[in-house]
Amino acid sequence: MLSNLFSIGIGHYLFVSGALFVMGMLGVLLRKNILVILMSIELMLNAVNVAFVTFAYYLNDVNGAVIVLFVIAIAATEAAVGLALVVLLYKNFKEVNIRFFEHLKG
Amino acid sequence: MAEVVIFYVFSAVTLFGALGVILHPNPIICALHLVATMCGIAGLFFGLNAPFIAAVQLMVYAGAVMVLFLFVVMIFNLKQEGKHIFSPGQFTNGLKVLFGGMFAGLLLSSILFKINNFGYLTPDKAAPQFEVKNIAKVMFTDYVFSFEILGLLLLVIPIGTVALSRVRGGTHAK
Amino acid sequence: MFYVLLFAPLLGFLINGFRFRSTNAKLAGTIASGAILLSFISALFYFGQLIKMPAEARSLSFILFDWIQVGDFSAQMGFTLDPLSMVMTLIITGVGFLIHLFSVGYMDHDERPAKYFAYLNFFVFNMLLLVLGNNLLVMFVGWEGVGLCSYLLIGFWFSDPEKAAAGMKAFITNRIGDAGFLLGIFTIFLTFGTVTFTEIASSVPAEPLTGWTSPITLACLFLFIGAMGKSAQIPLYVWLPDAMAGPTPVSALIHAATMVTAGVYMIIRMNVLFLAAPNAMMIVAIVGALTALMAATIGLAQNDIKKVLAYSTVSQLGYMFLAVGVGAFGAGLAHLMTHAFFKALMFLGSGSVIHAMHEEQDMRKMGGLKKYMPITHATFVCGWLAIIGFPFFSGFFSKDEILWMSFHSPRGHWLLWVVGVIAAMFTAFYMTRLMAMTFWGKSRVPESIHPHESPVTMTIPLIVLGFLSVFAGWLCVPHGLGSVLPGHPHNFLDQWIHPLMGKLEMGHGSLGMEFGLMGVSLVLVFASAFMAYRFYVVDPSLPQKAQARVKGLYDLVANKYWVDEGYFKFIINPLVRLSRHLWADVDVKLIDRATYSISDLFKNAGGGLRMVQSGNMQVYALYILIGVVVSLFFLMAR
Amino acid sequence: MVLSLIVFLPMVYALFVAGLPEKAVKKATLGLSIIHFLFSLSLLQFFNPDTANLQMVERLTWMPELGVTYFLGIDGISFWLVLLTTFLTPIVIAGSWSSIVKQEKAFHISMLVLESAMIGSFLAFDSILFYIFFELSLIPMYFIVGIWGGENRIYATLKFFIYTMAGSLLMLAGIIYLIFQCDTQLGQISASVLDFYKLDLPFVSGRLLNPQNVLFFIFCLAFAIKVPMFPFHTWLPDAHVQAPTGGSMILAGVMLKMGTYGFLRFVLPVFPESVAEYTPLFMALGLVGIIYGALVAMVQVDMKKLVAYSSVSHMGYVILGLFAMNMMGLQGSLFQMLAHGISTGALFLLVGVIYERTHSREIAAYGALAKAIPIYAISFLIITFSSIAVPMTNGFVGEFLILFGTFQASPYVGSVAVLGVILGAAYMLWMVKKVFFGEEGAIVKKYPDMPDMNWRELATLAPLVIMVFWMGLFPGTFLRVSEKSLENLVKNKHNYNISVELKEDDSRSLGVNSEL
Repeated sequence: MLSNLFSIGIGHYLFVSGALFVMGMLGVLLRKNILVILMSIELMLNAVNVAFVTFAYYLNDVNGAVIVLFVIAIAATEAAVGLALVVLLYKNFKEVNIRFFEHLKG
Repeated sequence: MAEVVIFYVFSAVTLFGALGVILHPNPIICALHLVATMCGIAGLFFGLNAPFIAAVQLMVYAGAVMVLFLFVVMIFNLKQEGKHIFSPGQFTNGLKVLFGGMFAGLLLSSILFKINNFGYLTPDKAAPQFEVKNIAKVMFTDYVFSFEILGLLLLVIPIGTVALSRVRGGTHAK
Repeated sequence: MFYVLLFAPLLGFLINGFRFRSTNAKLAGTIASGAILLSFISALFYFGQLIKMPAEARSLSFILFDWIQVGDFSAQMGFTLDPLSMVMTLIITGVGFLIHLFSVGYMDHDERPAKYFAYLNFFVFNMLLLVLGNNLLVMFVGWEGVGLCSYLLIGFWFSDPEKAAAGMKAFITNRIGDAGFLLGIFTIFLTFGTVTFTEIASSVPAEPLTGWTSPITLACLFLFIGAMGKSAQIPLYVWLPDAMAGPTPVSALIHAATMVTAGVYMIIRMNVLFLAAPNAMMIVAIVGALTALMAATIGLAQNDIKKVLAYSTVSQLGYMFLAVGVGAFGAGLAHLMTHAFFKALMFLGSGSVIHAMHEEQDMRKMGGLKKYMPITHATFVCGWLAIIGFPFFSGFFSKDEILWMSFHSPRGHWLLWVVGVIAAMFTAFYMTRLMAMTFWGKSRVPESIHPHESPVTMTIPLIVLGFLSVFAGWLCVPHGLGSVLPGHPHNFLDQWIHPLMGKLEMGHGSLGMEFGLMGVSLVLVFASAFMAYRFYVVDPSLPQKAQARVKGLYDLVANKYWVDEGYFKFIINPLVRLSRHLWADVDVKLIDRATYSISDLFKNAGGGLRMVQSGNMQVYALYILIGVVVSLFFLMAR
Repeated sequence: MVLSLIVFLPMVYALFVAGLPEKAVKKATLGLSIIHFLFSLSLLQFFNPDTANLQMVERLTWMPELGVTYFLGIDGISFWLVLLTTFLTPIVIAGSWSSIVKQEKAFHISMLVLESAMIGSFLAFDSILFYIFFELSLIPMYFIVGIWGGENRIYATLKFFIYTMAGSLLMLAGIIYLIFQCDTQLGQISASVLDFYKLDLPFVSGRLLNPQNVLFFIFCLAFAIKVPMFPFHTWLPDAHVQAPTGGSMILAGVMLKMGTYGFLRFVLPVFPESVAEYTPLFMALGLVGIIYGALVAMVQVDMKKLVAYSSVSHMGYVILGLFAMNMMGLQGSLFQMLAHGISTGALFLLVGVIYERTHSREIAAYGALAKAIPIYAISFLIITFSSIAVPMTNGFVGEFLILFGTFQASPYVGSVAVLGVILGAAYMLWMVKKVFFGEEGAIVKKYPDMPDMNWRELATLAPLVIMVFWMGLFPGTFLRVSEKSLENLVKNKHNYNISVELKEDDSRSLGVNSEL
């Protein structure tokens, strides 16, 4: 057991990735500040990045690294657009509570 | 041994940063915690023998994106949210935590029980696969189309962002 | 010529029907009476033809067209003139004509005489269909048609709710009978494969079938239910007294002379069938006898002149059924005929009285009318003597024959005779009472009314009918009586219809017995008539005392045994209540509510699902998570 | 070609009417519908009543993958129903002459489309085509009740629509099952009704859930709702009360017959074993319908509702006759469908006439109308007598034959059903007494010089009255046409089949598949 602790393998990195993802997910699900939700989304994206790079490293495959670059680029644009939207919302409603925006219902 | 230290240090930074993001009531502090997480992740990448990606991670996230976040938070001048940082609704929150936990359990069990399938994998630490040259080769051959599309996206996004957040009448609007 | 006989009344109906707004009673009456006269003349013409034929072959048939033809069932619009329908046709058109004539005077001041005469003509047309039809279905057409006309005529003065209700009551009660008649038709067709009279008669088995459930017995009973309705027998007689709401000539024509005898005619027509079903005949005779008795007792205590006559009609119809029930079809027909004459006479006479009294029908406000209305009185006396069976008046012969046959016939019984004689006694009592209260004794007429003799169009029919009620009996002198009377008159009527009758061995009764029984009944009848005379003419205070002594009995009779009330209480009202419950509880509460609950189920399900779509994005994210977890679970569990 | 014209010409007329100015619509529609009736009379010329075959067949491929064809034909069962539809439509349009004041054009277009759909459902011999017409007829009716109806029209029209729709959707599932059953049993996928007749659906006696029974009940439900049979009848009174006069007339006159026609065309021949097994149930339901409808009619306070419940009662007779499954019962049922169409149509017309004058249908508010408007009273009485089956009117022949057939099939049921004759007279005469006789009611006093029926109304009613007597006196005209077809049904309960009569030139000109 202890030896597992000290010989770092694929499982360790994946565990960190998973924990990060779950945290991000809980942040998205539970927080009410839209900004924090956006941050949590970044967390999830990064968790996936970690998993990608881990597999790329352990499988000796460069494709994973390339995908990570794509993901980073898209995450950046997503953050930009998301923040623009948040700014717009805040300007119009002076509100960042996600429960305030519940007009999409039947 | 060095990789063990790197792993534990940076994963600790990463996870504590993440916890701070989702638990701290003040969005500014959240953003700062996020910076810490990003740095931790960059360190993990470093430990995974991918220094280029770590560098990109640091530049894009910790540099660009986080600055953007901080700007927005600062512009809003958001104060502490008070006690209720989570959405109301005990039942749904319970469900969220429950299913989140189940998801975590599923992930954990899959890592624990399926990890043996990857046991034979041994990373070739000397291999230069994460060198910039190799990445660029793949990116500009196999992924060139995606790359171009991404370029286009990166062009469109700023325009869209500007269009979204501009004030009607330009900078001279009262 | 035959079509003149049949369709002249229809033509009269159409002409008067299209000019129903006309108020010219004379013109409308002339058209209508002319139509019936035409019909009567052609009937006489055919009567002459029939007489010329040999007795066994007296039958003329006329087929108009195939009416209903389905599978092996076929019914023609076909008619037949044979001795039986000839007699009926003559009665209908003859008496009908006289009553039309009478109506001209009676309806002089009415608002809608043309409509009245149209209905009357239409009635005659339907009655002719009934008696002339050569199969049960055509008979049924007439059967319902006369009911319809009766409905229209009873409710002729429809502004009075009671009269309109009486019409409806008549129709519904008749309908009950008609339903039975329909079942009879069905049973007969399923048994014999035909509905034509001659074919039925020829395929009835020779031996009588005992037992209750044989198809023939059932068919006869079903047909008899029809007859009960139409001819006002227990338990369906209740409509007839109410039917007196119609104009009085209508009561004379429809509710005395013709329509109500349709049931008797039908049984005589189906005599072969009935002879094959002794049980059914027994029921007919018992019901007839009971009706005769019961209606006669009710007649004792009525004060409305028309009601007395109505119950008397019911009672006399009971006699006819008693006759046909014991197999004395000739006697039944004879009584039908004589009754048609004397009862029509009395109804018209009462109409004349009512006309003179300005629509007053209560006998307690009459009395002593003899001196104001001599002709009416004289003719009424003829009718009175005929109905109580005064020797050698028409009713005497026919009623005596019936009583004798009910005793003597193999299908008869001495109890039936006893009941018949008691009924005859009551008949004598109430008819004498009627005479006494109306015509004799002191006048109780209110000051404001000045009775007067009726115009000549009204008295001529009275005179003719009076003549007929006196002498018509000589056409049907019973065999035993005829053998001792001078000139030995035959029973012409019996001989006339004999070829159509089934065989029933009568045996030879002793002449002494016959005369003995006749003597008993005559003595009782005279005693009772004399008693009535004493009660109502000599000492008018006696009735009060007698009433006081038998108060319970008197109330029972005066209230008609509470039969109407009973029907309302035990049948009609519960039915209406049930219907209300069916509507309010079953339709609205049960069925509709059940469907609503189904629709509510969907509505609520929709409402429940609507909650899912809350607009809360984090909850949407939760759904995604749930989906992911569940699908992962399945993937990993595999 | 003739049948297609009869089905689709009203739709063409509807298009034409749509282009006319609002003023001319009424007259044009009346004229066109009369022309269409006269045109449909040409069927008398072409139709041969001496055979049970399907005649004047038109068949074109439509959806070959599902075996669906455009398949029209006519036989003795549908013949008079088609003519009834074309006969009633002009009368309905004339009857709504002055009662429809808003959106006249839309009303008349709806009527024409409705006519087309109803004729189509009587002539379609492809199950899918039948289903389409069957459903299509709902849409104009939905609008007719929903737009031109009374106060509570939306409730009524929704109830009507959802009730009938619910039933027929299940039927669609049944039809699809049968189509695929054709593929397995006959080796060729087909939606033709004629092929359905050839199917031998699995049946286990005494078990409720076996394929034939399930299909039987599915189809029965669809048609029973349409008829409507007890206990699915509650939509009818509401729909009738709220519908405008014309809507009630066409609803009672023709649409209800689509249900009984469905029984005759689908249920009886396709599911012979189930029919035999469940005949007692349906006879009982028919019987309950007769008695129940009559009893409930007796306590109604609204004239239209009374007539509506009388429809329930009369349609109960039809069901009874159908399930008697003998010549007498079937002929009677078919005749009663026509007779009911005529007499109930006329009753609704007459109720509409008086409603236009007083805007009240409350029975208790009337009284002594016979004095105020005698011609109306006479007309009403004539139709009443037809409705309560007085001999020599159309109602008698139908009811007599049905009762006869029922009595033949089961004397006990027949004996009870005869009670309906009594009750029928009771409720109709009760209404007549209250409305026309007695003392003047509040409404009659309120309109002291109410006009009697005018020439237009008389002319509208006259054809119906003529038909009442014609059908009563010469029922042979009608019975003769359907005789052979029904005989075929009675004689071949278990191997029912209709053969197709093809003329040489027909098949060529229409490109008909010759191996039908």
